[in-house]
Amino acid sequence: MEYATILVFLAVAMLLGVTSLGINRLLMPYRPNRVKNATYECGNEPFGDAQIRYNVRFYIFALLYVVFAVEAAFLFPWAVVFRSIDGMLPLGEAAVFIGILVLALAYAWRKGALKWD
Amino acid sequence: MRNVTFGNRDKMPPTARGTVPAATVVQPLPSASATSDEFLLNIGPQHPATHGVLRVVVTMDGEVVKDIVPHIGYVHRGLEKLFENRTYEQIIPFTDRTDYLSAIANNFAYVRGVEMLLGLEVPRKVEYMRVLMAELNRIASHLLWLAAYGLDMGAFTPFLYAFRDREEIVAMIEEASGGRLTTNYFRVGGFVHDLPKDFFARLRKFLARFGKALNELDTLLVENAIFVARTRGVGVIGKERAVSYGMTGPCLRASNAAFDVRRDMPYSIYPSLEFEIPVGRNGDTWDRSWVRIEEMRQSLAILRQAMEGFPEGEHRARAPRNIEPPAGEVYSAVEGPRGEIGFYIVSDGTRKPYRVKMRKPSFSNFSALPEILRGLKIADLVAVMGSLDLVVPEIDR
Amino acid sequence: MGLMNGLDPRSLVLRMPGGNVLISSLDAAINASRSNSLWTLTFGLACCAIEMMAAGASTYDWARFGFEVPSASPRRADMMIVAGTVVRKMVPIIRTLYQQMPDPKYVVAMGGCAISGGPYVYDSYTIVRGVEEIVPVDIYIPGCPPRPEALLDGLIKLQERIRGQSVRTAPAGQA
Amino acid sequence: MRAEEALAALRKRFPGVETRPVDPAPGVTVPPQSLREHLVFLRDELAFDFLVFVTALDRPSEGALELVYRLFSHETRVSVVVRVRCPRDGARVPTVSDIFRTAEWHERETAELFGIVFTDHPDPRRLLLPDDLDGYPLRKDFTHPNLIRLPEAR
Repeated sequence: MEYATILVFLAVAMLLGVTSLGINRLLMPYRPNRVKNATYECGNEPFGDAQIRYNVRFYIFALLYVVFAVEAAFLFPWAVVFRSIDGMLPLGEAAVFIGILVLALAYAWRKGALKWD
Repeated sequence: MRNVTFGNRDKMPPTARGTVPAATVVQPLPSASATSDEFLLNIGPQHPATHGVLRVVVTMDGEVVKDIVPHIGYVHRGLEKLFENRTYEQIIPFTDRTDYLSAIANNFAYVRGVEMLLGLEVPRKVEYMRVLMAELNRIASHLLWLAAYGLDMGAFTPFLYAFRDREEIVAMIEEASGGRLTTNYFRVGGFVHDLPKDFFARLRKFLARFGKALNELDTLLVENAIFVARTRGVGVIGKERAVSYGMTGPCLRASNAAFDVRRDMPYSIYPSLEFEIPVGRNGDTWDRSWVRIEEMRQSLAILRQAMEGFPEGEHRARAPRNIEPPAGEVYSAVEGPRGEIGFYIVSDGTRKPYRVKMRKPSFSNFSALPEILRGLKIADLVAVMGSLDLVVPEIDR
Repeated sequence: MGLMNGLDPRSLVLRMPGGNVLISSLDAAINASRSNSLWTLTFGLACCAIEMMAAGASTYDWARFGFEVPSASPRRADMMIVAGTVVRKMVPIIRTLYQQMPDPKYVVAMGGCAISGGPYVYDSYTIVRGVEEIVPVDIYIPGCPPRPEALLDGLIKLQERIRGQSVRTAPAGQA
Repeated sequence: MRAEEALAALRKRFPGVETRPVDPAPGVTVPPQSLREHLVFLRDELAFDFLVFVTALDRPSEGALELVYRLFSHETRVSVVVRVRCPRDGARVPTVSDIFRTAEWHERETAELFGIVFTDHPDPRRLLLPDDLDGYPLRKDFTHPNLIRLPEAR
């Protein structure tokens, strides 16, 4: 198993990234200052702090999204190999997999996690 | 190609003339208390949704707006002080630079006020010309509102179509007055010069084409399903509250109030023209938009009537060379695209007015924003502010 | 002349059997790309802002010259068109916005008010007589308001100035 | 309620109704103390529902500031001008922002441009002027280093 090619591939990738950023760093006029690095506040002095507390419902929605994103991620490889396996087994497995997650969604819905305001 | 460096870019420009003090840093506002999850959101002077430079500090609870504190004055040029040191003719160009979208309506109100002071009668042809220009200006102003409002709501196409039609009107106004935007076309007693020869030919061509184009714009934005979903029932204000806040123009007529200066305080030849006053029923953001579209259709009707009945005659009355009205005061109001534009002129018999107070619609319309927006979501703030059709130098003067 | 519009004439085009070879100086390549994609910070103060919008709309369409994206935040803006009357209450804000723009940055003073205070030079207690007292200005476009063509002409002049720059002495932004 | 009834009721209530040249609207001068009471009467009894504007006139020769409240009735299409005379310095006038909501901003602007104090105003902050500008710009004797007067034409 020649790992060398992967190594070379990795090196070229790294090289590409570093050189492009390096050239950029060399050529661009780089003048940071306090005001330039301050947060943009429509022209005013920034006030208040960024780490404010906000309602938990945003977090819950993000969680639910992650769950279904991961589910979709798992379904991709399954879809790729689906045609090469005959029989109903893969379909059944996927149905169970999706069923569990739909159950989770129903539970979240009942518990009122999706209630917005 | 010579090698160019931009002068003394390194050091800050010398404020040798000393007119600019050290940076008067705006003191930061106290941030909301740490325990509650409210926070202050600053929609500052430089922001696409504010249509100019006004600042709104919003107290937010999550995404719901709890309270709004507007800050204005970022284009306050102190015009009313400036007017006290200008003769009556010198003031005319300043009137159209306070609200550049309805420069003609401002000229109209001011010049009519001075004519009332002088007791000067203007020829009928001048009255017809003024109504023609005022209605053209109203359509151009509403088209620009449509363009900017489309951009605010995320639709880029209405901007291009509205500006295409607006350029035609602006070209006509420019041919007549010499200025695309800040026309300075009116004079006490009439006009600087007569309408160009082919003005009516171009106007007829425009009227023939614009009816269809307006329907196109209407379906493009105001009848658009997403637009209706975002504006129907949003930002409602009742008739009594709107009148109490001094709102005028389309914003007031959207709240089921048929008040229009052309009907309430009739001036010029409007009593002899037939046109309806479009009135919205429930005063929400969609009604404010619908009223403006209908107003444009009414303006087309007025333009046709004014064109048919256009009399012959002088384009300027015999006004005295140096205008020195007798001591007295007058309030002359005109229905601008945004509402009642009024000039309260106090004269003391000299060539310069003793005091000129400009009553501008955006000033009162904008003061109602905190009440309209309390309890709505942050996305509605952009929708409601756009529907008020604000012009900032008119608020700050 | 240069192959591409705006490419520096110093670049050579060699006709080789296998196809053309383009040799250009580093400056020319950078300046061509920089001058043909200037993003403007939407900074409308008063009447000139409407003429700026007209320049951006379908009839005059400054996208033909590369000013495609009017960006609302200074972080992505290359140039700031000060369009309208500058007042003393606005001074700290203009300074902050200018300093928050990444280098290289340019300022265009559009209209009489931004150049010298315009019609409000006399008898106004809040006017700033010219935005050059606050930020270094590159291009002045007179007019009250200047026509969209005048704005486009001014911006094209700015592009020509940018093509004359060099990486060694790129415009130093403000500290 | 028609225009004549409103005008008649107005004359009955205010003996000193006078109209100044050129402006047809009847004018009434009231002392600051009874301003609120008169405005409530005008709004509720005579249907003057629209406060057009609030401004002031600086009369340095008489040492007075003249406040001008212009009202308009959509129902009777009649205008009326309510005037309040107050001393040039230390003028205190009760706010009417709860009677007419538009007065809140108009009063704030008049306060900072003329130097009148509107008592128990809900939000007496500055409205238009920069924070570092002291003095009252619309007074006739206002001077400021940044204010250069237009030279007189010969």
